[in-house]
Amino acid sequence: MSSTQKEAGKDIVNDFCITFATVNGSGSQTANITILRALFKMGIPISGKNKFPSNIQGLPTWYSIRVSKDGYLGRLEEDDILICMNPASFEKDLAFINPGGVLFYPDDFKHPINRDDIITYPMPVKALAKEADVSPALRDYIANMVYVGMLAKMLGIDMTAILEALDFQFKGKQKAIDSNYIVAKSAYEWAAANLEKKDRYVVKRMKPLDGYIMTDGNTAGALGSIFGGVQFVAWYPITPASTLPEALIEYLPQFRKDPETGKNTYAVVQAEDELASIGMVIGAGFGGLRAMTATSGPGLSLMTEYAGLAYYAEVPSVIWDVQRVGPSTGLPTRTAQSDMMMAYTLGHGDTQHILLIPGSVTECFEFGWKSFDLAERLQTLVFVMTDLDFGMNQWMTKNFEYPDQPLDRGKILWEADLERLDGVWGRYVDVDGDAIPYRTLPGNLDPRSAYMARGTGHDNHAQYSEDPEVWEANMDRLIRKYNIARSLVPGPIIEQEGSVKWALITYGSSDPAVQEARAKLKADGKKFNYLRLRAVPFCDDVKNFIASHDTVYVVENNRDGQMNQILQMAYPQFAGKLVSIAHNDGLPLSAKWIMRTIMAQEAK
Amino acid sequence: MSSTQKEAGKDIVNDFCITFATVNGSGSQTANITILRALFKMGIPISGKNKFPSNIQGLPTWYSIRVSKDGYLGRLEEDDILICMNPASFEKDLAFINPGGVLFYPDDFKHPINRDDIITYPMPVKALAKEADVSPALRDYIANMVYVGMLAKMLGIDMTAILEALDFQFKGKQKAIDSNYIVAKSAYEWAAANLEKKDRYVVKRMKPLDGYIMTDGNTAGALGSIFGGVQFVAWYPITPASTLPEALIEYLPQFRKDPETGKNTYAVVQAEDELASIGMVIGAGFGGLRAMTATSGPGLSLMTEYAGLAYYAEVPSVIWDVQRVGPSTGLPTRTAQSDMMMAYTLGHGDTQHILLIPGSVTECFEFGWKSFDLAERLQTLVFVMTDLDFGMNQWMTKNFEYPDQPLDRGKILWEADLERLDGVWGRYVDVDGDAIPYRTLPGNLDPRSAYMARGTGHDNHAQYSEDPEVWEANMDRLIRKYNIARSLVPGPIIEQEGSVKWALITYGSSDPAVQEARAKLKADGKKFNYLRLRAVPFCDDVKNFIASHDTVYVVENNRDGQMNQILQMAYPQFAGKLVSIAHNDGLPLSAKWIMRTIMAQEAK
Amino acid sequence: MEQNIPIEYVKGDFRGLPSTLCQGCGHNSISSQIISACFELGIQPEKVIKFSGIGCSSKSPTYFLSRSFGFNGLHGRMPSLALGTLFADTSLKGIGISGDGDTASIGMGQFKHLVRRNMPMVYIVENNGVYGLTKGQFSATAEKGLMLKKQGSNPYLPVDIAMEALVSNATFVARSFAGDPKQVKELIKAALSHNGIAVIDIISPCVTFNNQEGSLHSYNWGKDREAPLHEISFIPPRDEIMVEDFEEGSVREVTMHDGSLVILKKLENDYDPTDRWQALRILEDAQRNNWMTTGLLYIKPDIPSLVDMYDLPEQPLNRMKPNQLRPEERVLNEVNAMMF
Amino acid sequence: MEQNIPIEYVKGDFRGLPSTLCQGCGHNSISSQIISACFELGIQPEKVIKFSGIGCSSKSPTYFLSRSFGFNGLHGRMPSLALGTLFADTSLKGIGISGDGDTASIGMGQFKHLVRRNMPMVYIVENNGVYGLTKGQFSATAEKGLMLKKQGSNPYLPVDIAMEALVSNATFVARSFAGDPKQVKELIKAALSHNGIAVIDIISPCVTFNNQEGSLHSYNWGKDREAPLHEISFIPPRDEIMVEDFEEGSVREVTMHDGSLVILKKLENDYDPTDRWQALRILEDAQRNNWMTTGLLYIKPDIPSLVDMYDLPEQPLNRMKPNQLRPEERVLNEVNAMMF
Ligand SMILES: Cc1ncc(C[n+]2csc(CCOP(=O)(O)OP(=O)(O)O)c2C)c(N)n1
Ligand SMILES: Cc1ncc(C[n+]2csc(CCOP(=O)(O)OP(=O)(O)O)c2C)c(N)n1
Ligand code: SF4
Ligand code: SF4
Ligand SMILES: [Mg+2]
Ligand SMILES: [Mg+2]
Repeated sequence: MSSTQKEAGKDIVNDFCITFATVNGSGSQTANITILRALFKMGIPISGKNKFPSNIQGLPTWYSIRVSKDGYLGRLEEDDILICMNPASFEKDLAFINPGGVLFYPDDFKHPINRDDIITYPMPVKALAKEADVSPALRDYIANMVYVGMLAKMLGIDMTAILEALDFQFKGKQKAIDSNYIVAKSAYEWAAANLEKKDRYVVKRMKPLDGYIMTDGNTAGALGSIFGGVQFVAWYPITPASTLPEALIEYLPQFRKDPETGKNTYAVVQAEDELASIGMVIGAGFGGLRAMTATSGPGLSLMTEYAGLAYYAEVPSVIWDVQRVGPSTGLPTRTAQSDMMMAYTLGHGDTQHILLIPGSVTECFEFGWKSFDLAERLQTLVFVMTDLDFGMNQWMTKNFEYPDQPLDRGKILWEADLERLDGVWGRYVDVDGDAIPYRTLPGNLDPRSAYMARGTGHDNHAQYSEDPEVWEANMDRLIRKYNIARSLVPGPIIEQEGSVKWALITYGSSDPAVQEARAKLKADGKKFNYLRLRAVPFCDDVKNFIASHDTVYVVENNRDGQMNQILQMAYPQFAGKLVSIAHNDGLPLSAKWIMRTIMAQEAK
Repeated sequence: MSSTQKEAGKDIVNDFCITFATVNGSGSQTANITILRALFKMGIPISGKNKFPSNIQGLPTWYSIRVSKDGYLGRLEEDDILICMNPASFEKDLAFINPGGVLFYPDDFKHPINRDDIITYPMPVKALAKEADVSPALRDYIANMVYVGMLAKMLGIDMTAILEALDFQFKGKQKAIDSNYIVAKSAYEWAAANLEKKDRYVVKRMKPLDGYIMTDGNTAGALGSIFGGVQFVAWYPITPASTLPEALIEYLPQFRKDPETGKNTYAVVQAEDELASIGMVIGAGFGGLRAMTATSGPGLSLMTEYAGLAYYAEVPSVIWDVQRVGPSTGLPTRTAQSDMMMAYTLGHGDTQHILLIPGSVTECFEFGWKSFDLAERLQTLVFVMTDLDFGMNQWMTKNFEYPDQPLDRGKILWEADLERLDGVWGRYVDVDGDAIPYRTLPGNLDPRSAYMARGTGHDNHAQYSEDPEVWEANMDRLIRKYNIARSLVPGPIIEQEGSVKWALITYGSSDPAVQEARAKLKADGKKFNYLRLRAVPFCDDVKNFIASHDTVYVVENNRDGQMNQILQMAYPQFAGKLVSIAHNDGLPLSAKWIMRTIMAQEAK
Repeated sequence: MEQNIPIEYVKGDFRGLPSTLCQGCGHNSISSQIISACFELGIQPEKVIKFSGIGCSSKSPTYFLSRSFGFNGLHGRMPSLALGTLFADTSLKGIGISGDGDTASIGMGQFKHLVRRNMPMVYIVENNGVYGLTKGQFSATAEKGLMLKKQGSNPYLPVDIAMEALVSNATFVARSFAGDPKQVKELIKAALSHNGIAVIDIISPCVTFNNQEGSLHSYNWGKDREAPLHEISFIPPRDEIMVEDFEEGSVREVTMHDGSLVILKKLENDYDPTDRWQALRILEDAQRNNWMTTGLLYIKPDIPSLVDMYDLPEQPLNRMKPNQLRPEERVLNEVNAMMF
Repeated sequence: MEQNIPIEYVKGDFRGLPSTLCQGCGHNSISSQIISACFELGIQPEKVIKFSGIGCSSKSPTYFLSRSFGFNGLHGRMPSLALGTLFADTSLKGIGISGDGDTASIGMGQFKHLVRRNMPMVYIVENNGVYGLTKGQFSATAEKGLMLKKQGSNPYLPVDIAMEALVSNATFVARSFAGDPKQVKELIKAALSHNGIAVIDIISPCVTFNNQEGSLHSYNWGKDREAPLHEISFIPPRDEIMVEDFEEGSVREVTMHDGSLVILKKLENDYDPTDRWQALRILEDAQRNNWMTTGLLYIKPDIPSLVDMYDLPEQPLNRMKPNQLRPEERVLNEVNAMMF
């Protein structure tokens, strides 16, 4: 355990947090990710989190790399090593360094350092950057390579790994690689010559992270969608979702030309707003395309009415909600899991939607393709609920796995099918008793294929109807369909400790912190069984799990304990044993906070 | 009890349902309301419900008048007397007549009457209408007066009461009154001369309904808002809400000229859509006006994002949701209580709104003014949740009562206040410990008054902030404010039977049917305590009420039992004893359905 | 339409369910002309797809072309729905039906952006200056000063849908009048041949709420004030062209993308519908003089449509097979290798 | 502003918080000109109120006029917010700041309807052809063919905000360039005197995402291609007018609603900004020729504004006393008597 390792005197190996405090728009991202990649290349589990302001240039921004030999990827609340490049945040940032921690800072900083319990390394940033043989315009930009080299030296990061990282970053462009590497290298050497290591933090190569890759959730979601056969994307830019469609724009042309004709098998449209992007997507879904959009809270708000239409007219489509902090514009560059209740019930009248909740970046890929199968099978919207933490941060994650099931296009009748049925069909007839009707698609040339989709009351043949019984029967079928979904959506991941009476439930990006908290609580002698939700609605496993415990803590990153509420509504008989462990301040949950809060609850 | 009275042979006095089946756009509304008014004038409790199609002309439409000496105003499922003027719906309509019931129909109808358990009265509609001395264009229109006269004769409605009703309808315009009355009168006389009364339904004068008026909820809401000092209205037409702003347009010029200058103390703007109407209203609320809009489900969906902004920026405004059947466009001319959950949480991120739920038309008036006091006191949105049944149907209801409290404008600082405070204030500072901050209004000329409202993270002085602690503290204050609201919103109406272990909870327009069901169940020996919710969030009375019963049925007019869900989330400890009694087919709940469903539950 | 097996249709193949709109409603006569236009063109009804928003106008797609798919969407947001659907099979002809409230009030944004994208479809606005279905409130095309029961007087200048379309670079803009069925029909035919957005703003009186004497959207006003720019005839590509039938210089021809011809017979002055500039001007004149100028206001037949820009295969996207949609496992291995 | 006690202001009274926008962003120079314009006019800062949507541009109201109230609203939906707020106290001058994405993409509908209503306020679009705050996607004013990193090439024709305003019957329409501070300032001054909607479309380069050589919203392009229609000066009502200072025939004056004068000094040709027709035409020419025509394109000073139509008292609505807002009990008795 890391706590034991932090004993005085001993080296702290592969178990700490490095934070880079810089100014946004200053190009530090390249430097930070270079370090991240180099560490990953050395076989050390890492995660990288960017805490950035909602502007483009000139404000404080922080990048934290967690180095964890045990593979914990959640957020740490304090820093062990701070590389502070920003005078504006210097004073505040200093306070976050753990005692015994380390501060790197440019040697021209005038600020007093009011901590005597940390180790400090001044860096000759200006001088080394000036030495570099680059155009003055780029000088500031690659000044950041100074701290890369210094850190490499002081921590023991291989310069070969740094080089590999730069090579990847600059896609093999030798000139860029060289000019960056040279600076890093000269800083490395300067440190070797001038600095004495006084701190205890070191990195050591571990066995290679085979089977793991490094990426972010939005890229993973985009790629998963591509392997899910996405055909139509409509989107409107919004942080933190934009990089998902942008990844689609990048990768679709590479992977999705028609093998025979070389033409595109997809279309991506940047809409004028989210009212339009959702409309386009639902149109395409109705047309028989695998259609998707990606947005965040404000955009989701604007999709409310169309979501209700899709629910009632039974149109398949996929909506990614890369959640950020609301209500309202809120904190656009901070993370939360606070649209859960909203997405679940999005629309007026009685609605219930299907939510898929990836719990890792590789699951973003998996649910990227699965969401289409579910949407088309169930003829309804599927919301993939991820967040900024997954979507925009760098994670080591398991390799993407090729889909283990063929595309499921659901119940579609083409000309030949109608021929076979003698044209006897009705758009909303429950033929199979599973509450899922058949649909035809525009372009079907059988004269009996057409129907008029509508958000107004309709009968089994999609004809306009205001008949009370018709209305109610249809709405009741939709409930039955939703119940069928329970057995089709990804079930929970359950980890049992045996006959323990306490349990934890969580989901999505809160999983890493909960996993860590659980392991540490266990080490402290408190065992918890564990369930990670992967979808709403819930299957019986969830019910049975709750039923078999006395107290179930539902841990999530929002204010109101929204998943806890959804569980309460689903299982009123057990509502009394569910305890909400929820908070949101824009940052991912930390294991420390979870442990603290659960212990406080237990003490009650 | 009515059931005892329906014994064979005896007259059935003032206790039955009359339904008029006509074609919409045919002007039958005047005739139907004339009967309604005449009965009311005779002191007989009545309610009138219009079941109309979502088109303008030519489709079947039904108007039902419930006559109830006991004052039950809920919907009856069957008709006792049917006046069928529409050949298109004739056959279906016939089936709804109770055995022993009555059918009036034009004598030129060719349809076979396949019932021998009802009494039938053919009416010489064409002949009598032709006799009337009116222009041919109006002839069809006033043909409806034939059934007015016939019915008056056969039931015993005073022709003086009919005349009074016509006088009111035509605002004293003698020519219109006469031409209608003459037709009714001649039909009356024809019936007297030609028909023998074979049925048992009669009306008898009761003591005058002093203290009662007859109106609809949208008119009441508009008038209540006017007495609440509404200053700004933005709206977009939508059934069944439109008649509320239209009543404002009608009455504001009459009642709200500035006494001194004779100028308008209000402005009404028809917006281009609901995205705009809510924006305008929130702008006006921020500006310090009592601002409101009225809409229904689809419009509410479009208001989602602005609602979140108002919640977070703490802007007071009032939104009337006159609910209709969703999801989606659904059944625009049918009633439901199915936006409850949505309104409660409207917006992305963590939001909670205040809902006022009038349980009668006179309460629509009361909450019309109260909503502004609450919105301004709490600096937040207040949703008044009514529905088509209240909003567009005619009800007898208690007189509107003059507000018993002065206008509460909440915490506003003008120039003099800032002077007194030496300019020391902050928009979101919780000075009084009640989580409600002070606000200044645009136009305040003190240089220290201004602030920038925003939906982005802000500190106590409304300055942009991304600080995690600032964010969380502010969001937590909003919860505290919401808790303060519990004691300010109208509390529930509770009726106890003593130490009974079963209870009913309902709200809004489901109240009349629940009241009736409760009385009838009691007569059958099953007593229920009773609570009518008038607001969300709930005060302790609600909690204590639930706590003190074993089984609590939550009765409502939607599919998913939305209020039941809200109660489950509020009181997870009692979630197990809440039983949802919910359904929606577009019609108001009937006492019969409620009784049947509760008895089935009890039998479980 | 090229691949159609030539079938002989009867008019009934293009009919819809009985209308539930008011008797005399302008929208009903437009429905009839859509039926006639499609029948006369011999379009396979299955090759047409209908879209609408919400309103009396938006109900009308139920009343024509029962053999065509359709989607009756949300108020003001049919454009996005249509755009998405039409990508599913770009061989389909889209017909959007909207109202003036639907397009010019709540739908302004989506309408303008659909036009700007040059989405290939026919977009008909059944323009009555009023909200019919919600019983007679002002729409954004209602003229300033119009008085309506319960609403008072309209304080705003009207939106001119044709002008809006022009400014958004529409490639086909026409105005017509429900009381001029022949013109409506020919315009619809031409629009159906246009490869791009074809906006037809049709004044379509609401007999129940806005047909009073002097109202700019009434039958009377239209009958008095309609000023057609030309007599328009549409000649499909398969028909033999007999321009000689027309007197020299008396007509102007426009060749459509699919080879069909639009023949514009001069009335008073020669009007050049390929000059956006003139079109804006004729509309400004109409506004100033209270004329209802009708006809083909503007056309630019050779601009690539939105769909043209996407390099899509001929095979409709919605008929693609799984192997066309999911890359092979090999590709995923490459992807994994790239992720670092 | 008439009732202002004459106070001597210093420029600092009009400043805002330090900008957090990129160095060199066009939006910052517009903020400076707003500060200067208000300072030079001697407007009481408390008499101004600021509105914006969401975007880099929409952030900027924080960076000027700290002593004015403001509301930073929702993306694309500032117009409705402003409209509602301004009814609270109609003596306030509203300044709305929007971006091209904010106005022409998501905000198209609200923008057009605000203009159509002739809502009295200044509406500035800080137009950079790109979404700045979300890091460089195409906005609806981006030119066709523009290439942006990660986005590829823009397939659509741009929205011309000034043309949109004109077609919606705006009563004051101008275009300017952030690189021409003097013109920006004079236009803002004139706009602040206009009783109606005053739309100023200001090309405001985004140095981070759309300032590449040849981009229609870059500084270079603006510097090369700006073609001012006139030299504009604003003369407030209290100043003595010295038109004699100008050479006979070399200027055109426009008298504003509040008595101030806008002086347009002829450059090449005389341009008449009271003719909507000419304005549309000059914009069409600019589009065809790739010019950035700047200046006061159109003005109609004497049309009643939206607020004028409401017959409101001088006392601001938000200062009304309870007895002005709640009718007496007697009135309710009458109401009850009416309900039958
Ligand atoms: C979001 C939303 N708001 C309001 C409505 C109510 N509504 C239905 S139709 C309509 C207006 C229709 O007017 P128009 O488009 O001109 O069609 P018309 O009935 O005149 O043909 C409105 C406001 C709605 N359906 N959805
Ligand atoms: C409903 C909604 N969708 C998307 C966003 C994300 N968003 C923020 S700013 C912006 C674009 C801003 O572009 P523009 O208005 O041109 O302003 P600029 O930053 O270029 O000045 C977008 C799409 C949002 N805030 N709200
Ligand atoms: S109300 Fe008007 S628009 Fe609607 S169907 Fe009747 S005539 Fe047509
Ligand atoms: S990103 Fe562009 S628009 Fe935004 S502040 Fe920077 S330069 Fe200005
Ligand atoms: Mg209309
Ligand atoms: Mg921009």
